[in-house]
Amino acid sequence: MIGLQHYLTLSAMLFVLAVVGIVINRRNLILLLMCIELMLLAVNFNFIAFSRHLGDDTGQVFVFFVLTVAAAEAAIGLAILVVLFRNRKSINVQELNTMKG
Amino acid sequence: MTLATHLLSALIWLPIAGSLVLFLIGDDGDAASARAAAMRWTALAVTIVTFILSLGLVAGFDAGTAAMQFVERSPWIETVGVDYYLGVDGLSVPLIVLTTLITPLVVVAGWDSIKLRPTQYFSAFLMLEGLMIGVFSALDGILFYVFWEFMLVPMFLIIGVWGGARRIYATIKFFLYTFLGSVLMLVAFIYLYGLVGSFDLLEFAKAPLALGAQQVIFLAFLAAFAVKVPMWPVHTWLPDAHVEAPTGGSVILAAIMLKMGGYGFVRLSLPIVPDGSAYFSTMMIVLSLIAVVYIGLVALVQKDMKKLIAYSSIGHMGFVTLGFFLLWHISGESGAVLGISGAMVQMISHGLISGAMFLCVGVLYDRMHSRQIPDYGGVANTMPVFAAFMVLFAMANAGLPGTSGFVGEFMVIIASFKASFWIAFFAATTLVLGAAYTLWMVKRVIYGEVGNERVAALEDLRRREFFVLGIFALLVLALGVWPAPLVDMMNATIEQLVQQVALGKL
Amino acid sequence: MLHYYLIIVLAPLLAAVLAGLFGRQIGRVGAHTVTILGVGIAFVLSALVLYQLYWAGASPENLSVYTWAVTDGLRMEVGFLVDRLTALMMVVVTFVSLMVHVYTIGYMHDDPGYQRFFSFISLFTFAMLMLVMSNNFLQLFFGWEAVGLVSYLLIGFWFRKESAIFANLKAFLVNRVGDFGFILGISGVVLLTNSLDYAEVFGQAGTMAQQTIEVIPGTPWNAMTVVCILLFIGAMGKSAQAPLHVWLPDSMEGPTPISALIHAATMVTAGIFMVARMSPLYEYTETALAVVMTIGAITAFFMGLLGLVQNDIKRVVAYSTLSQLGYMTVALGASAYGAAIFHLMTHAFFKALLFLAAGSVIIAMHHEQDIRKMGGIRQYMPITYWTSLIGSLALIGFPGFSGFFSKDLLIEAVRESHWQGQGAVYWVAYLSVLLGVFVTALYSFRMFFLVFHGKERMDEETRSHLHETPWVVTLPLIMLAIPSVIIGWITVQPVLFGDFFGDAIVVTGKHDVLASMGAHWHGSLALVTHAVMTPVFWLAAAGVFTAWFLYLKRPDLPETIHGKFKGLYVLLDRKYYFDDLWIKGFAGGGRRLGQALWRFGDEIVIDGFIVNGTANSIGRLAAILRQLQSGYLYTYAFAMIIGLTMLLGWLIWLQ
Amino acid sequence: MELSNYVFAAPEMVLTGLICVVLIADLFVDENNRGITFLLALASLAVTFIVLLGSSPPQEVLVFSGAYVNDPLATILKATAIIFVGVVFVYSRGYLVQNDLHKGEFYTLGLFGLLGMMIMMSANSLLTMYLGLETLALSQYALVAIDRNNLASAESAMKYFVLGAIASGSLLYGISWIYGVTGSLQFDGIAAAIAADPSVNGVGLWFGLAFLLVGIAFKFGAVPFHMWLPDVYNGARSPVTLYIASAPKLASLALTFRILVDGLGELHDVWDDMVMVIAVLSLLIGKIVAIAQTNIKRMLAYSTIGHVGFMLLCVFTGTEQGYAAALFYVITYVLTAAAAFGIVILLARRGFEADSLADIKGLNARSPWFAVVMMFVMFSLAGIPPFVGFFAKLNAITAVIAAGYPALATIMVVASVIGAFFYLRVIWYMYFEEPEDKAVVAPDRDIAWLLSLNGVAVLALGILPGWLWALCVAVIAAS
Amino acid sequence: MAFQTLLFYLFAGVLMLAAGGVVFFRNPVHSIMCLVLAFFQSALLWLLIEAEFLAIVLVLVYVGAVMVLFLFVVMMLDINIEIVRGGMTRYAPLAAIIAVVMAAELVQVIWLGGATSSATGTFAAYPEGYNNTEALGAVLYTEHVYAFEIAAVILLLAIIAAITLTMRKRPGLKKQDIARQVAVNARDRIRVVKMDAEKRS
Repeated sequence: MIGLQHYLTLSAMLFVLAVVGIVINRRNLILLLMCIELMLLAVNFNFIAFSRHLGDDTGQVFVFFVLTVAAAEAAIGLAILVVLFRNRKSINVQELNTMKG
Repeated sequence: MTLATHLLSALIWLPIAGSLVLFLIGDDGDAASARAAAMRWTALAVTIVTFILSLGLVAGFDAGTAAMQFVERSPWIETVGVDYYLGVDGLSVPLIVLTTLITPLVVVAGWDSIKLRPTQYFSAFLMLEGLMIGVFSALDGILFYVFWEFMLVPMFLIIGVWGGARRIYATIKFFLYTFLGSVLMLVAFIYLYGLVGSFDLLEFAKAPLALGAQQVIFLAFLAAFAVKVPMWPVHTWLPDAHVEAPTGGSVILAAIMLKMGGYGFVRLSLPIVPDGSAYFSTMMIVLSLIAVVYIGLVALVQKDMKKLIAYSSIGHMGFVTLGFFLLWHISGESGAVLGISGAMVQMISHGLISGAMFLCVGVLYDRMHSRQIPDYGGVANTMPVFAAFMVLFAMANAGLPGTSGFVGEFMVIIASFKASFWIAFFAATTLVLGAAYTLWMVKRVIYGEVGNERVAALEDLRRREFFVLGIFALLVLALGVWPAPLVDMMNATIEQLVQQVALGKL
Repeated sequence: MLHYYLIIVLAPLLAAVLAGLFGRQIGRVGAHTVTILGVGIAFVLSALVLYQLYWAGASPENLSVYTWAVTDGLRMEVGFLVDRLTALMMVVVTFVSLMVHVYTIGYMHDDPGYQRFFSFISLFTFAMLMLVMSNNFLQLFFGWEAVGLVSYLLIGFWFRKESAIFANLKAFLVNRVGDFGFILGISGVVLLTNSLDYAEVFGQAGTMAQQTIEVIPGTPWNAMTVVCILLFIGAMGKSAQAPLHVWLPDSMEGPTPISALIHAATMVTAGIFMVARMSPLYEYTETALAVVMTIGAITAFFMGLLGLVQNDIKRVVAYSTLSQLGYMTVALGASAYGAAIFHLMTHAFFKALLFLAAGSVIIAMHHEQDIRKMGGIRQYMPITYWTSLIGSLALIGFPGFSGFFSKDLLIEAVRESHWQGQGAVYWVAYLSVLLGVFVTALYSFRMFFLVFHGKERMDEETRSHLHETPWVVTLPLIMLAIPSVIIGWITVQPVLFGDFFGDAIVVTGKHDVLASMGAHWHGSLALVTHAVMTPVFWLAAAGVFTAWFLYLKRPDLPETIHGKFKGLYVLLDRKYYFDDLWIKGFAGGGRRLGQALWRFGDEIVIDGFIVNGTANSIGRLAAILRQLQSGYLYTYAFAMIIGLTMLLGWLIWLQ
Repeated sequence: MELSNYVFAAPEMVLTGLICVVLIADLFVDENNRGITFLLALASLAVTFIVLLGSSPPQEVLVFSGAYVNDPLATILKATAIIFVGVVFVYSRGYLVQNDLHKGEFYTLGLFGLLGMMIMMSANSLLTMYLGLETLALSQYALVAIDRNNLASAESAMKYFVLGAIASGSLLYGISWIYGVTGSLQFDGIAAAIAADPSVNGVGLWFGLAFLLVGIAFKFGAVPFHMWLPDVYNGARSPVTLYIASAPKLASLALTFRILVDGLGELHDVWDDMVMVIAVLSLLIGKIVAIAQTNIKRMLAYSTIGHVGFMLLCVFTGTEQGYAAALFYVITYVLTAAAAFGIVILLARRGFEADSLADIKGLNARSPWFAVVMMFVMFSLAGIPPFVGFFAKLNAITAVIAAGYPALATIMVVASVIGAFFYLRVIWYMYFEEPEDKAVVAPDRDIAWLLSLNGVAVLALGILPGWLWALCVAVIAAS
Repeated sequence: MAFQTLLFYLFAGVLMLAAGGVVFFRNPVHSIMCLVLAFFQSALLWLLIEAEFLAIVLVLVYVGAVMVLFLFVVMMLDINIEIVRGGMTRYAPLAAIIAVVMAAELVQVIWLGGATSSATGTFAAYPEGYNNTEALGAVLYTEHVYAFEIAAVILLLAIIAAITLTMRKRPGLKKQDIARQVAVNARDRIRVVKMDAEKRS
């Protein structure tokens, strides 16, 4: 019987995967943004699962807002990405270390 | 709002106000300009007025009682229970007068030897004076701490801006050393505040404390005061600071700032944590004796005059701490008071002597821009008058009877013999060591054939320098020939202190 | 009388201040007039005081001048205790000082530091008077150190001379070593009596003797013994007893009048005076007396020996001073305080005389001091010759001269002091004083002959100018010669056996050797006539003869003797290596230790390791930690994730 | 939906409206008189301020069905935030003009950020809190990158964005758990749920708590979630750094108070240890690594981390005294930091970011007065009396000791001694060294006056801290 | 309900694979495609538990808008795949460990929390005639109106920010200013020059 735990576990796995993706990825920044999207997806899973479990719609409303904000975030993130690319014809994570120490 | 009732405030804020005025007006970067001269005169006027006011303190002081006098109290930060609380007793008054007395002389000493931003220089000293008087008269923990801590700032600048080659190392070392010490004191204050509910130092002294707490608090205080005094082994900032500081800075540092450590011991450590002090008294005595012997030997081999005097200062302050902590080792009915008053006298007299010694070095430095003993020799040939002063102060530094240097040492040695033969034995080595390093320096600097053509070219004291050193000489002799007034002023307070401490809190 | 005393003390001080601070204004004549006036007044009044006390039978006075400080029930005062002992010292001091003042006019005639010199010696007179007139330990210590200061200043008077400024530093420091003990002694007194006042302290002497001090924990020592020995250490410093004697010979670097005044007549006797003054305490502790006696004996004999190998005219006299001081100390040890003081007095006169005579010779020789470069001076300087002859005879104790009475009776007293037991101390003391007589005679006349007789070894140029010195020089010689001759005759009776000192000196029962000697005392004349029977006389004679034989009859012998006893000679020449002990041993050792403590203790351990070490390690830590801030996004993210994981783990597994 | 909602939420509403006005107005002004936008921005701030004072009830009021709380805490934080955003604008203008960055967007985004802060300050539900946080964060990302031709800015913006996204991701994850466990998003609801059923207070709740802490710590810039801070401070143009370094700290404090105290106050003895560890780490790492810095902005960034440690330790105590101390600390810190960055901006010139330590050498010779101001600031940050920083630390330490952690207090003071070193180094450079560039410091009158006022306030508030402290205590008591 | 269970595992499996693809594919375009797939799977999973509205929104907003935006950017920046080629950071192993630890923690909480744990439970079916969209809509504009307004602000903010950062005025770009063209009058264009008809003699 599929229950709350299955959904939570699913979201947990997604979350961990997203985290791993952020940490180990040496490739382009876009991938980071996508991992973040994954993370938010995991969150949404949680919310919906809990909301359904509690029989309380607030959780789903929250998801609605998360989606909104995520969209905005993505927009700004990509904008910054573009700016960065214009400044240094690359979006390689490894070249992103002019400031350190 | 009469002067009589607010004398202490006047003493504190007059110099500070003067300092602000000087700073805000500033000078045009030209030490010779009329504007700079006007600033100098202002500074001198302020300090002299302060001195005259402080005489009022002496005049109005009732030596018969141990109670606080000239008390001023008004709430400052009600929400935290911090008051603007001033008052003096027999321990503070002499130190305050010492301060107000030394500062004008320092101003005169720096009169035209300071070329760089003179006005800021004098401004810093005025600030310093006010703050030091504040420390000696504050009876509220936070007020005390504010003066105590902020005092570092002008001195930091004085050493850093007008200092010698390694001034930055020296001044930062000085600042951090002392800062580290005093923050621990602050923690202790706050802890006590938790018990008492106010920062009133006198309340602290009344608060009951378990031995464990007392020990910890004592150590916290020790961190602050031992560094200031300074006691071995936390003394190493002093030689550097002294060597790098400008003459005036060294004088203030040696003459007054070091005294704050001693003052802290009698004002805070002994009354607030008597049993803690008792517990650590043996350690304190040992450290003091190490300071006397070890530092004496170290002073012997110094090549730099200022460093030598700095080390001798550490040695002499060793006597002060020794005198303070004999109390618990004296079986007989009398002796404790002798030790403490001896230590107090030692503080005052060391203030005068070390100040004078540093001024002497300053006189030479202004002419030859060297503090190295080997650069000199046979100065007496070209500067007989100076030589006379130098020898006098050297003798005073060696504790010759008839000079103030003797009084404190004599009392402390006698008291320490009452405690134990060996304490007295090691304490008395200062007779030999003190004479050795001081007079050996005199021999190499003052006596002998003219060392080199630069020495041959030296000119003797100018009137200004003669005036300053003369005043010091008179005071040193006067205090040596007749210390009674000073001693009487402190007796009542010290006796009361000793009773209170002997009683303990357990 | 207080006013008298104040004048006595302050007149020289005032003179000193005037001559010192206003030397330029009042000029040379002014300087010496003022000071001589001051000391003169002091002398006259002292004489008056002595007269009052002895002949007019006034009673001793104990006056307080002012309270120096009072704290913890301890009164520290300045005051005068004037009894016959004091008065005697006052007269001696002021008289010799006066003579020296006069003499100085001539001696320092063309010295730039003329005024300074007069100021110093007057200051010295003041200090010495404070010392002897004191009625408490504080003031005693004041005078004690003050004379030390002045001697420091005067030895280093010619501060261009490296040797001089070395000598004065040495003198002061060695004295300080003595004072180190002295102040401990005073502290001990305060510990036991809680008072500094002679009267009170002596009053409690009995109880003091009952108490004990544990210098070494667990072994209680008699408090009185400890205190007295500590005080005596002070005396050893001032009175140059071995091993603290090393400063005295070097102090001859100072001008001769100083040698006469300070390092022969007065200051060096301060120690003797002090012990005599403390007799009420010493009487309670035979141990301390034994120590005193031994030290004195050693000094008396061995320092005399050193006199034999010296060639500097003043150093010869200096060593004789050392040995004479040894004599006095021995007498103290034998509780023959009277004898000690008596010898002190006579010695003051003839030793001052000898010094001034030597000085006179030095002047004539244009400041040449090596006796090997002298000889046959007698016909050029008759007065000096005769006066120094008198001095020498007095020194060796030739019957009839002042030295004879004092020394002869002193030795007698030592011999009588059986209470010391027939033990080693007794014999060491007795033999050394006895043999000391021979040695004294030998070196005194060795010098005498080498200087005044024999062939003239000085160069032609010097000899051509050789002539008697001016009256300001010779007058004091004569003035001092007179007492050197007669003082013994007239004073031996009262001083030694006539209870001159009264209560000033306390001697208890069996210690009182003088009393026992007094039993068979038949007056000065009898003593002189009996002298021929005593070994003392013959030893002295032998000494003189030996000197004559070696240095006039067979001047070649000394060399061969040196050759024979090389080792002994070197030993004597190196002064038993005491200087090396002090200078190389203690001074050098102290410096090396200081260097080590500074370089290692302060600079390496405390500053380098602890202070800057901490600072640097924090700095290094910072440098390391900042590496974490790699600049790479994934590092940052990783840090966050680790943090998150930690928090989770903590919550889930630790809570 | 009744009107009272909008009455109590008036400040946010008004500000939103005014932002739109500024936006539109900005379209019609050209490069040369951007001053108008600037003035409009200031004006809207003023208006908002007045409205705020007008619409602040003495005790707490919940509106928007519990999503919005209006209480004294919110009011004082908002007031301070508004003031300092204004200060930032004033300090920044000259610099922006000099560096061709004087766009209307700077102000607009600044105002949006302020709106975000205000939303956070009076958020009473996790939802509102999250949205406010995002508003603030997004506008900050944009602000950091506002200099489009500057690589460093873009890079730091990217880092800030990614890390910020991760942080808010984990915050959300935590929120979801809290919601799932307690079934409520409102702080009072959460507290009630926990109080009602002890079994709720279990691993699940703590699990959410941990994720929330990550979000909070990140906002504050506490170790180990501080990595973004130095790079962003360093990479952003000075005015932006000033903006980020000042007002948002107030919002972070609001975030902390609302979530940890209002919401999860019951769990104090669960989160206090974690907060303590985070705080002590921040304290030490911040103070120590700052020593190794040669760039003022970077150094101040690390010093910020250190101060954050102090604030969190105040929160850690869990006592009202501690909360008041934290409030006092953050307010005074913002005051001081504003002055510090103000000086950095002041010294910068066209195309020259005066942010390396060498650039302040001999400032005393160039401009004694501003040297003094900087000295005040540095001593205040170092905690030397009688500057305000000292009393902030004093209150913090007092609270910690009162809560029974004297050892912790010792760590705090020792850390501040270590920190003193690099503040002293700034003073040493200003006073003991000779200037490298002799260029005279000639700022516009407005910034000169405001900066002087700011510096004097650092001293004055230190001499008379009583009223502010009393205010903080009262506010905490009333909220 | 075995069928649902089957579907759940199917969708979940695909979802995880897609997510893994997002992380591990080298070509960003492939990653994006995987992400799209992942979103679709999620939508399906949400449908399984009757959250239709959000499922739809996810597909519309995300797949429809955000993902397209991603693709657009990727294309626009035409990133050279070769440059960004390259494996994992040197943290990879450590990261793996961390991942394992974190997963362990999550499982600990979710599965081993015990019966009291709030993570256990099932989804009660909605009552008859329940409309997810309607329900959400009902609260969205009443209870959560404040949040809704903020969301609006955020979107506005995002627009402004994006424009600020990316919009560039190219210098030297020739533009037509109608207002000025209209406002022009003859005098500005032609000047009538008066000349003598013939030469003066």
